[in-house]
Amino acid sequence: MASLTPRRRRATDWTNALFVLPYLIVFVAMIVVPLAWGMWLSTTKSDLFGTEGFVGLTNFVRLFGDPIFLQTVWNTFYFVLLTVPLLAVLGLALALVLNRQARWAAVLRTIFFASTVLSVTVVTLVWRLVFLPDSGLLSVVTRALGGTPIAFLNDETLAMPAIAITTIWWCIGLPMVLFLAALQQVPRALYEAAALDNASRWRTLTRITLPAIRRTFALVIIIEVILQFQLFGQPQLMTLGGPNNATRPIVLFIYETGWRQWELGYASAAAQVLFAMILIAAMVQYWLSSRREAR
Amino acid sequence: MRFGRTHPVALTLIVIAAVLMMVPLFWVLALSFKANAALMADTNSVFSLPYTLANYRTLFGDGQVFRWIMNSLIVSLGMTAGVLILSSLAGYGFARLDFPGRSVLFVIVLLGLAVPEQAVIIARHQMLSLVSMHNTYGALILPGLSAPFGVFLMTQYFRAIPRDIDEAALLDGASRFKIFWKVLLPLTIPAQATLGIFTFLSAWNDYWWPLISATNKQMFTLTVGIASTQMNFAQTEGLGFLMAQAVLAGLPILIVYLFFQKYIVQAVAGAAGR
Amino acid sequence: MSGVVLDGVSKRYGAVTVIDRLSLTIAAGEFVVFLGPSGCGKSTLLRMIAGLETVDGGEIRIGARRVDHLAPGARGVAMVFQQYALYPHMSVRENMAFGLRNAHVPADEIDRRVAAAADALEIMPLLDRKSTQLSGGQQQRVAIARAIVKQPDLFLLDEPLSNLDAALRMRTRLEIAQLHQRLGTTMIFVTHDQVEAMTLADRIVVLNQGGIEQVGSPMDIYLTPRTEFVASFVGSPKINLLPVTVEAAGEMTRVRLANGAIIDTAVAAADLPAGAMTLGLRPECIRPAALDGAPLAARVQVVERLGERTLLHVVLDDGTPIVAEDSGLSAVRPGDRIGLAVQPERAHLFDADGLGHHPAQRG
Amino acid sequence: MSGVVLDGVSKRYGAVTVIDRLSLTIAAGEFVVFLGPSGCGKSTLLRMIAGLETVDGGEIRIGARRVDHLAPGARGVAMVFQQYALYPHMSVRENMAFGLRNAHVPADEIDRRVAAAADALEIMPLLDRKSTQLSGGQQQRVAIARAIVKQPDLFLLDEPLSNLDAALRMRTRLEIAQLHQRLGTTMIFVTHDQVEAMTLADRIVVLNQGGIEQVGSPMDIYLTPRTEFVASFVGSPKINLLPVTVEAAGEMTRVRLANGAIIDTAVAAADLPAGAMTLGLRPECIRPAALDGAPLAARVQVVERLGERTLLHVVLDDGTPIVAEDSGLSAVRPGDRIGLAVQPERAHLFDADGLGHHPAQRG
Amino acid sequence: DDRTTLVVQRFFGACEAEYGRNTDVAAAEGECGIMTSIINRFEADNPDIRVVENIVFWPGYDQLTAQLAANDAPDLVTMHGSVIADYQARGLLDPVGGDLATVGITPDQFTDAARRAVTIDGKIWGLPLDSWTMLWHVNTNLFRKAGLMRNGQPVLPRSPEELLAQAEQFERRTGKPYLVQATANEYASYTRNFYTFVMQQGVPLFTDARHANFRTPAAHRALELFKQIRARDLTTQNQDYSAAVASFLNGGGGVFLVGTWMVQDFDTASRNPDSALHNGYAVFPYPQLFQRNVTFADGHNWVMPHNPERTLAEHEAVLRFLKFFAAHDADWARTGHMPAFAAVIDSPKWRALPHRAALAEIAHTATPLPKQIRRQFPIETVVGQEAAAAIAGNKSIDQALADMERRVNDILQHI
Ligand SMILES: Nc1ncnc2c1ncn2[C@@H]1O[C@H](COP(=O)(O)OP(=O)(O)OP(=O)(O)O)[C@@H](O)[C@H]1O
Ligand SMILES: Nc1ncnc2c1ncn2[C@@H]1O[C@H](COP(=O)(O)OP(=O)(O)OP(=O)(O)O)[C@@H](O)[C@H]1O
Ligand SMILES: [Mg+2]
Ligand SMILES: [Mg+2]
Repeated sequence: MASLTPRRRRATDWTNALFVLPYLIVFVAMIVVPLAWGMWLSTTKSDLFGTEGFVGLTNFVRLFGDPIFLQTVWNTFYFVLLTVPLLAVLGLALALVLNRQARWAAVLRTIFFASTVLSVTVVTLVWRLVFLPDSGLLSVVTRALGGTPIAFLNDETLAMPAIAITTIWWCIGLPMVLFLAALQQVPRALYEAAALDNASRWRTLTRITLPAIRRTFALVIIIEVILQFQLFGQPQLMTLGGPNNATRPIVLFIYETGWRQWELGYASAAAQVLFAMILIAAMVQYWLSSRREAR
Repeated sequence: MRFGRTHPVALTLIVIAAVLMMVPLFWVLALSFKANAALMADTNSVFSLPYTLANYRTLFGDGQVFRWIMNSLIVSLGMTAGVLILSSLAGYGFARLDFPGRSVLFVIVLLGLAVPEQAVIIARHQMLSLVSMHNTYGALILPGLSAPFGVFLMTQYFRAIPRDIDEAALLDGASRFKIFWKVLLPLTIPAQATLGIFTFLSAWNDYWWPLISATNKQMFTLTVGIASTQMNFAQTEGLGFLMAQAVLAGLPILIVYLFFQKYIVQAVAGAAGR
Repeated sequence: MSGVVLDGVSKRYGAVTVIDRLSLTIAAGEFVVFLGPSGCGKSTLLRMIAGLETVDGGEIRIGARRVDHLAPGARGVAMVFQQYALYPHMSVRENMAFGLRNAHVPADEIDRRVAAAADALEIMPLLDRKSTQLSGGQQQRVAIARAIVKQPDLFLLDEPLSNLDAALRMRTRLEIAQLHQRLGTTMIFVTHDQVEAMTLADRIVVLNQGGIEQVGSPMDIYLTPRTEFVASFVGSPKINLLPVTVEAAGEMTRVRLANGAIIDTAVAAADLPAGAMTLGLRPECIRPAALDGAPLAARVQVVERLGERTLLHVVLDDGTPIVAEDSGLSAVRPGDRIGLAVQPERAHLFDADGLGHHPAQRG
Repeated sequence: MSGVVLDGVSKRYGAVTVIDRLSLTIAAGEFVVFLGPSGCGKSTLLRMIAGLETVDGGEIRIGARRVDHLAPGARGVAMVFQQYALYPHMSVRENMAFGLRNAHVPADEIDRRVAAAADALEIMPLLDRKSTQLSGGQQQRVAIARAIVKQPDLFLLDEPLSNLDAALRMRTRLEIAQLHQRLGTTMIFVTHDQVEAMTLADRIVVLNQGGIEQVGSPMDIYLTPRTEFVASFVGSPKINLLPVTVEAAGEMTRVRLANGAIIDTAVAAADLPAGAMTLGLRPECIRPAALDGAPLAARVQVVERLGERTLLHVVLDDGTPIVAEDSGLSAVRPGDRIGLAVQPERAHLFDADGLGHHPAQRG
Repeated sequence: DDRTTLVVQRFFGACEAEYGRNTDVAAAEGECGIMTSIINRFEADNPDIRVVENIVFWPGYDQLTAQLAANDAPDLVTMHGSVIADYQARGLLDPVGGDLATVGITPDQFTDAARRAVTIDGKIWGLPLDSWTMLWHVNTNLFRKAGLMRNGQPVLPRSPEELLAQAEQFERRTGKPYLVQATANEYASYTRNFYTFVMQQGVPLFTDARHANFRTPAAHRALELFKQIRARDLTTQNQDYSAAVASFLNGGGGVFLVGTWMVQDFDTASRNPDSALHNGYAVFPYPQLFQRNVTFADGHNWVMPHNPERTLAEHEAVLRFLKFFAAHDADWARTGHMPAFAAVIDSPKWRALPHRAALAEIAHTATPLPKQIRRQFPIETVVGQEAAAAIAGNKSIDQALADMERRVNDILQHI
């Protein structure tokens, strides 16, 4: 724009940045700097009380030769695959049905949100009681129905799905609320037009609602990917990563190496790998959604 | 609106789901009214009388709980307020204003989303040790303020507001801050409420950071405080007490949620016009 | 093709009653125009027929079916929204095709209909734009086209031409008229434009404050307005309303203005209630005349040239403002003192209740 | 109160050029109307002046200041948006007061202005409603009121009356005209309504496809359209355009229609280029006449009664359609065969380039 | 307040409501109650000292580590014997042996197990509170039914074969599993069983401070035994800790393998007429199934984190506190844990406590891992995981032992 005097324009622009500045300061102080610190740590041999020396990429080489770590990577991915799509879809479904002023909807919304308020300790405790084959709720029901109770948490193949169910029960509130907020932004007139266009519920959903909230859909997926990649408390408290490491996620690995084994450098390296994985997953998702938007 | 009626199948499914959702919740509640000894012998005794208030009495008998609740409230509310302010400002900046390096900065903030707590927590701990900030509310709140989620959410939300509303305000001579504050912010109330709930919740339930930052028991938050009162085998020997603690810890969030939820669904639709 | 029956329908927003027990029967294939001041409830009524607003009382039938409990999509109506309500994320073509796809119309049939409607509304070159990339008038045309392609039993159009320029408006109006003739679809059309109402309507429904003032053919409405409200609402420029007293009543009524001037009307004196009256004179039946011999004398204040005719804003000696009409090339100038001639066979009288009394209709 | 100068301004959306190096000078206190077909760029131009669209080339001055780098709020303009753009979460009163608060107008002054504007636009009873609870016309009036209270140097109004009924439209138009007279504010007004354009404008700017076709007073535009486009765009019903050949050119031009009929015009023959021409005749200068002696004979197809006048849609023997005008109480009926009389002093000729040639202006 | 402040950080939970003001140590019950009462008592007896009691969630090492990293060390901390070496090696603890000697507490007064737990490089790094081991908790009612009682005493196995035989007899006669074990969400007991029965075969678990020695026939035999028990359905399965406790309390099996801390609870149950354990509870050290009579043990200790800023007055307060606790070791032993002082074990008062006489020999048989092995906590987890995998049949025993050794060595190599 030739007509714009450059000096003036820059002055305006810099003041615009004032809006993001407060956040950026905190962001740099609490994320960028610590992340860089962590990256540096990952190239050292350290514990919490000091650094013994620089070791280059040794920690990373060790990680990729560590079968336990590799297993945690797979476990984490598996868990994300189990939970994220379900959380997004169920959250959306709940939001769609409960997006109305009626009293019953408010009550149901509260019910679906209520589990979110519990801390991970309580959630896992309750679900352990549910899954317990000996006297748990499921086993009581199964026996009443004449079946043999299944030891979900002691079964290598069922433990992770059981943790996934627990997690979905626990976390469904957030995606629901996010979708609810997004649905508020869809102009009512569009639904009216669609109703007159005789659009079925399904088509209204796919052609009106989803396009209108697709940014939130991407947001929910990204957020959930990020959250679920950081799975920690549930397996720590429900299975201790077992049986046979089947539910050990990366963060538990990081925790154990860092805080229990005092191998801070090694734990930092694992944290960097986790960061890279989340980054890639989130970016792929972001890229997919923004590409769709561009079209 | 007539055509908004809920499909009976959907309604049935959702009611069933709600019941399933509630079973464990009721269980928690029921357990909290059982004597620990009875539960130790058999957790299924929860289904039968007698019930007792003993666990709650024990809970409040320990006067510390109130201090921890205060701490948790201060930290959670402080963090919620901070996050709402910072995220709204930044979200508006990223969504509506132009400044050099905007898109690069936004992408960097987005990358920040991917940073797991584990990758930064040690460095944060050491940084705050350097400035001797541990065992202060500031140290408990500060890391939570940096979460990029709020910025991301608010940016998305601001972007979805029709631009001609800004334009009208521009012509009304409103400053950028005024447009933000008076015109757009009221339209983001559903997102504010969502973010508020989310932030409060994660602050309230956060365990790991307060555990290592607030090591003085005067500064314990409720989660850390409650955990500290537990014996090694609390889940066996004090199951009812544990559940009473869970109920106590969960109630404030539920109240916060109930307060916010009406703003999520009742707010003015962001899009102008009927 | 179905008629519409409204039977005592009401609508309230909170405490405000917007539509009050309104009844109306529209014959199948009829073209009805709702006319009424802003905020009188036209859109609300249309939206109730479409099923977009709940009905707080009364019932609605389309064809033989009672519809007030049916979903909008099940009523077989198409609507053009006052604020367009285009799907922002769809192209113009998709906007138009959406309803047809939902009805499982075959793809080639969809293409044909879309092309035909786009052609008629001159939006062919815009078909692949997003609807957010259109000008106001273009959006409005897309909204009309979207309704047209559906070939419904009943068309509801809410001020569908308000953002079009005169020429396009005329063409579109013609297009709608032809559509109506060709398909025989029942149409309900909200407009504030007289010309539109006059040219399109089989019948005009004049609404006021949630109720019906008059239903009738355009000429009925114009020539024999049931009430003072209708008379003053229909007609542009507005009818001149002058307080009068009934002077001597022969067979026809003779009235006296406030300033003493006597005017003869063609209103039968017989069925006229006693008391003060209001005389209604449309501008086009007040013409400038030679000063002497004219019943009224006035001073010209503003001369409004509209091209093919000229409006004269004048005041009588006692300050009463009147609008009169002259031909397009009028020689009258502001400040002139002129006489005014009145066509008695076009004068209306309104009694104290606002009810109109009109000259016997010709032929 | 400031004039506006547009100097070669351009605007592109991607590859599409919407405004193409347009220059225009508007004097301080002038009332200018932009007229042009839908999608020609009227709104875009207005938004560029307001600062809501970036300028891709050229410059804009308001008063003495160059403004194209200024923020919209700094330009001292008020605008009525085509789609209103009311603040959905504010009441009507807050919507109106918002701009004034920003300008630190004292509270009582705000109240006064809001009350005055609300009164003028008849939205007093709505002041405490949310803007989402209004009818279309009510919203539009709020949008106007919101602009009025600001008492800016420059008013930009984008089809501000499109959703108002005739009577209200007239009153609001008058309100705007009085405002203009009282304050002397410069006003730019987009409309597609002739009557509005004619009655309000000091000058009309006719736009077409991002450029200016003609700038002139309303009567100029109506009586001496510079191009065939202007002639056909301005005037409702549309001007009749007939291909003719110049027959014998005395001092005035005489032309021959395709069907051989001869028509005399008052266009000076001297400066007329040779070749085929188009004859432009507005409906109101074609009147029914006795069959014998009339230059044209035609069959009536449609009789359109508009109240104070009647439009006759007729076809000549060779099928050429023509619109003629008769008085409101015309006795002509569809199917009649009638003669048509033409006023020669109102006939226009357009050459092959579309440029107009007009009768010498009277007086 | 000019009192000296003593910051004491501990686990064992909080019980302010019940014992917040109690100074009558004898009246207190349970770990938390006794601990709280002793500390209250100390404060009452030492008005010039203000004790700040920082209670942390079990086991509290994450928090302690963070505190030490932030130079915010408490004065005294409860610490497992198995963990002391980690902190000691990093110079994070101060030795207390010399100080203790000045108040008359010398290492020779400790039991063997307690002394070994706090001695590194000849120095004493803490005051032992107790030792604890896993025990053989027996439901004698069921044993009687199974015909495994002789002279009013349960018959305990003396070899793996006997164990299996008795277990099968038990199972046949009662229809219930012989063993009750917490195997779900629980690895520690796997590790302890494994350590104990390898140790009983006289095979060292570690060849030196950096090398585990798990690929041995002895290790194989230890796992094989438990694999057999499980394979023959002689144990409860898929119970977590709580379920196992409940199960044993309800007469769900003959022998519950759990630690010293449950003695008190089960003894209480045995006095309750409604309980399945009514008059039917006995407890013993782990039976000797192989050559040597040893049991893996650990213990709780008070240690003093290094803090250069600690004043003399504070140091003195620490000493008084430790001395006071040493004097109350007998009270602490009512928790069920083994006393740390040999004199207490020999005292009639302790022997008079329920079942203690049968447990006294533990004072000699209890054996912690060698002190030079650091990172015992994570190692315990690894060993438990792999043992569990082998016993459950997820892996072959040899594979599990190989993985175990590799993983433990990996930890030890990278210290
Ligand atoms: N975002 C956009 N991208 C591409 N083309 C656009 C965009 N916005 C507007 N246009 C086009 O620019 C042209 C001018 O638009 P503008 O809104 O100025 O028309 P207008 O003269 O106001 O028409 P109307 O009378 O219908 O409101 C139109 O043809 C329109 O389709
Ligand atoms: N949500 C609402 N709450 C309260 N009043 C409302 C609401 N919506 C509309 N109204 C009122 O109902 C009346 C009828 O509105 P409606 O939109 O039907 O008017 P209309 O005849 O279409 O007017 P216009 O010609 O201006 O579009 C108006 O006075 C309006 O203010
Ligand atoms: Mg309307
Ligand atoms: Mg426009």
